[in-house]
Amino acid sequence: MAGFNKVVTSYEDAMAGLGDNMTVIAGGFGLCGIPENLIAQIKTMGTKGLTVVSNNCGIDGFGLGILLEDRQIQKMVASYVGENKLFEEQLLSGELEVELTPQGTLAEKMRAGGAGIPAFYTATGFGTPVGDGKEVREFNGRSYIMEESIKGDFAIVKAWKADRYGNLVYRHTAQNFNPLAATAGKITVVEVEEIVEPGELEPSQIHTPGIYVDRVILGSFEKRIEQRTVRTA
Amino acid sequence: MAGFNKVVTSYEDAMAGLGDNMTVIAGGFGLCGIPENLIAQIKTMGTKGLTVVSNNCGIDGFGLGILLEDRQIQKMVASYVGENKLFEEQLLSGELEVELTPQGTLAEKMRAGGAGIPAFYTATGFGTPVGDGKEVREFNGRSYIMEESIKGDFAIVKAWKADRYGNLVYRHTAQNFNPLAATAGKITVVEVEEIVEPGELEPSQIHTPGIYVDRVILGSFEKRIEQRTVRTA
Amino acid sequence: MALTREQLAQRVAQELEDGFYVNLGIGIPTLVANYVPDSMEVMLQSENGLLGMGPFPTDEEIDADMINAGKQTVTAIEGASIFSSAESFAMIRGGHVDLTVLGAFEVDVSGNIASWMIPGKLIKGMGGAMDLVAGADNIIVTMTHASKHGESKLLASCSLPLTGAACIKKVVTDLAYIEIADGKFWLKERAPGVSVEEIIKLTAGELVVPEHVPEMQF
Amino acid sequence: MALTREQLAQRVAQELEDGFYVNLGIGIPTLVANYVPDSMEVMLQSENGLLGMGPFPTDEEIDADMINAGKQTVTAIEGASIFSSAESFAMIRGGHVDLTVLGAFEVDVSGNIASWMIPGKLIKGMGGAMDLVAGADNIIVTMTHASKHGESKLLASCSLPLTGAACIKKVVTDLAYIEIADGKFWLKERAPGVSVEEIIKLTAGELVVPEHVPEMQF
Repeated sequence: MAGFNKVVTSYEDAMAGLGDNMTVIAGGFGLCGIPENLIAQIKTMGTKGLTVVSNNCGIDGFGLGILLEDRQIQKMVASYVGENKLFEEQLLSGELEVELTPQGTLAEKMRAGGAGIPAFYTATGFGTPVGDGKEVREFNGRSYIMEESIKGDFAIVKAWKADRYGNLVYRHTAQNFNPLAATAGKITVVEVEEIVEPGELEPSQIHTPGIYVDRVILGSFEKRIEQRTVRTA
Repeated sequence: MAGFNKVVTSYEDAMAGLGDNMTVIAGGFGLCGIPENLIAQIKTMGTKGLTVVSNNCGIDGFGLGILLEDRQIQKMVASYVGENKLFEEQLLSGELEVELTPQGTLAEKMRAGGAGIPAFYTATGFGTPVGDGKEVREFNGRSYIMEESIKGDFAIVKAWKADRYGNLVYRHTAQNFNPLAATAGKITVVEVEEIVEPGELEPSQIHTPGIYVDRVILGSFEKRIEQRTVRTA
Repeated sequence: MALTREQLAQRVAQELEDGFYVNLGIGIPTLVANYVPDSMEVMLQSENGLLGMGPFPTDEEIDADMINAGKQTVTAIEGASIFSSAESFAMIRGGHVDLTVLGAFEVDVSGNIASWMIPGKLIKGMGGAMDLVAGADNIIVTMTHASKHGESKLLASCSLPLTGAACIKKVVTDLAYIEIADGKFWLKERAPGVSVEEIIKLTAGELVVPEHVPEMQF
Repeated sequence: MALTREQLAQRVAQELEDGFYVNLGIGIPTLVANYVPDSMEVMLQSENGLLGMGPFPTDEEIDADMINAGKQTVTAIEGASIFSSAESFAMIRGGHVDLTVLGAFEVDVSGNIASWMIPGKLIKGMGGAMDLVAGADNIIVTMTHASKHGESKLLASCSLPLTGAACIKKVVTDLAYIEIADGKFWLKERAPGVSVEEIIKLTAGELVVPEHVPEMQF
């Protein structure tokens, strides 16, 4: 009964099938909850012409930032890309295209993509450059713009724990975009800190039901901190 | 610091402000996870002309069915209303209006109502009576209809546990429509089986964050079973 | 001989594959769960918010907070997850369920299905059926081939209000297994002992009949 | 004297109410958290998915999986909840947050705000700002009244690309507290020691000045 054993044991297997010019949706916020080893595997594979959908694009030398080094990303869909010199260079030189999307709209586009909703209306961005060229419609006297959903050929996700069914739980604010990305990939690959026995995860406490997940791999994580801020005890 | 103490101690206080001709969104699926005491309180109050949005309308003598006895419901928005003689009578006599809505569309309308999304597109109902009079639009060669969101003057919700902040967890499949209803009420009232100390609910395991909740009341529940089915051990 | 309800479920179960997520409608579809081969693992989705539906509970296990979409008390299997109705229909609408099995009043050569409303009779509602047929790529309709009065349920065009348009590709009736493509019914298998002539007689929509129509194997 | 950053935060904090859910933007808005009156309970929302943000962690408490929208390590208070970005913006877009405080480059008499993009300079992105201004009913913009070069940031019409249209009603600058209504700025308070003339001089959009303009109280 191989049925629901989604665990793979190599990063090659985890990302098998990823090809040039595909769309990859990635979970994470800043460097928090990013699928760092799956990103590294994409670098190893050398896949080119990628459209990457993620709230941010990592930093120089870590996270999605490393995919800029060999110009693997052709287009980035993100809400904020401010932390990356290489990004800036490639954007200014025209090598990289960027589609800035408000953070809430980006999250909802991923959710809608996974949920079979091709488009929705939001007030976010109406009257701003984000609304340019988009359909405007009034509901109850207020103007909204139509936003279309996003789907990926692959979704890459970082979770805390998984079972072999692909059921996932996330840890603290490392949840962020991960459960949304997980629903929106034709192939959804998840790396986790721990693979638990079936039945260990309480059914009503699972963040991402396994139906969305195709492959699970056990990883080890650097978890780099972007803004280390402390108080004195 | 009364700030986030949302606990009320009487059902009068819990439903204070409910008036004639208001819209009430109710959680529950069949008789599972219904806010049975809040419904009973609406019966006691005698509020009339209500629009009730709920997947079902209870049964004769229990759940939302009891609001039919004194003709308190003017319009029902539901996906399935098959278990209720009184409902049938009032529907046939024209006393009761019903707007049948596909179950998934109903769930999404509530979520959208709470999430500031005035409308979305779905393939559900296209080419059927549900699509009549609704805008049709094509995305990627497929036809979808536009569905508008739903908001209520009140949302009535049944949860398992709450803390004084209004953070909620649901038990098993009694979750169903409850977290969606909770987001879509101008005033959201929740009855629970247990009120726990702040901090007892693990932050990342909360189903409904307290920001959606206005009032919490401790109840005791009959939890009637509609279709008791067993196997022999 | 026309298939029994149990045989219908058995034939439908042959369409299951290892690792499938499956939504079974009320009635005959529910019986399919009894015929999952031992060599296979499938997970049943119940649209009220349960993935990994298990058998009915024992008297001791019964719990009012644990029901399926038919409002029956159920259990959850190991590996199950429980979620809201919005999440449940995100799965369904988003096409994540591998197979949906449901009953119908009528199906036609265009793949339209009517299953929820008979004008003049009391309307109970569509429940989740419209979402299920709109969301699934792989749907099996299972029903009797004709009504009690001998009227075909496989039509050139559905006469009743639709549940979904152009969405049905496979029908298992008590007489035949039929596929729908290019605006026609395609006869693929006949029930054991049922003649091709009988199937032709009871199929109102255009039916393509190959030279050899194999019997269903059980 | 123009207000310091700390004083700006202090003045904004006067708009807090007991039981408010508040989203504080990066920069001066973040400082508002330091001036919540002891008599009051407010809950801070961080749009990466945390409701009930607490103080920065100690060295021992630091956790890479626990950050705020500014990507700083934080803690959670008792009563906090943690959720996905979709849920977080459902709260924001749905108008459930009681007060949003954010910075800006420009605000105009129509309540437009520009805060995310200066053409010709590198564009970093709007992050959650567009959702925050679209979703909140109650927004306070806090910024300096004029640029370093003495150019007013309170305009007849924003010159920079907008973050949101017709959404700002309250502005706290280092010189004044101003409300926006009926296509005008309304001067409500002045910073201690700042003259009405100075505020008039540095306000480019139409400013309604009452006979008596009280000083801010701290």
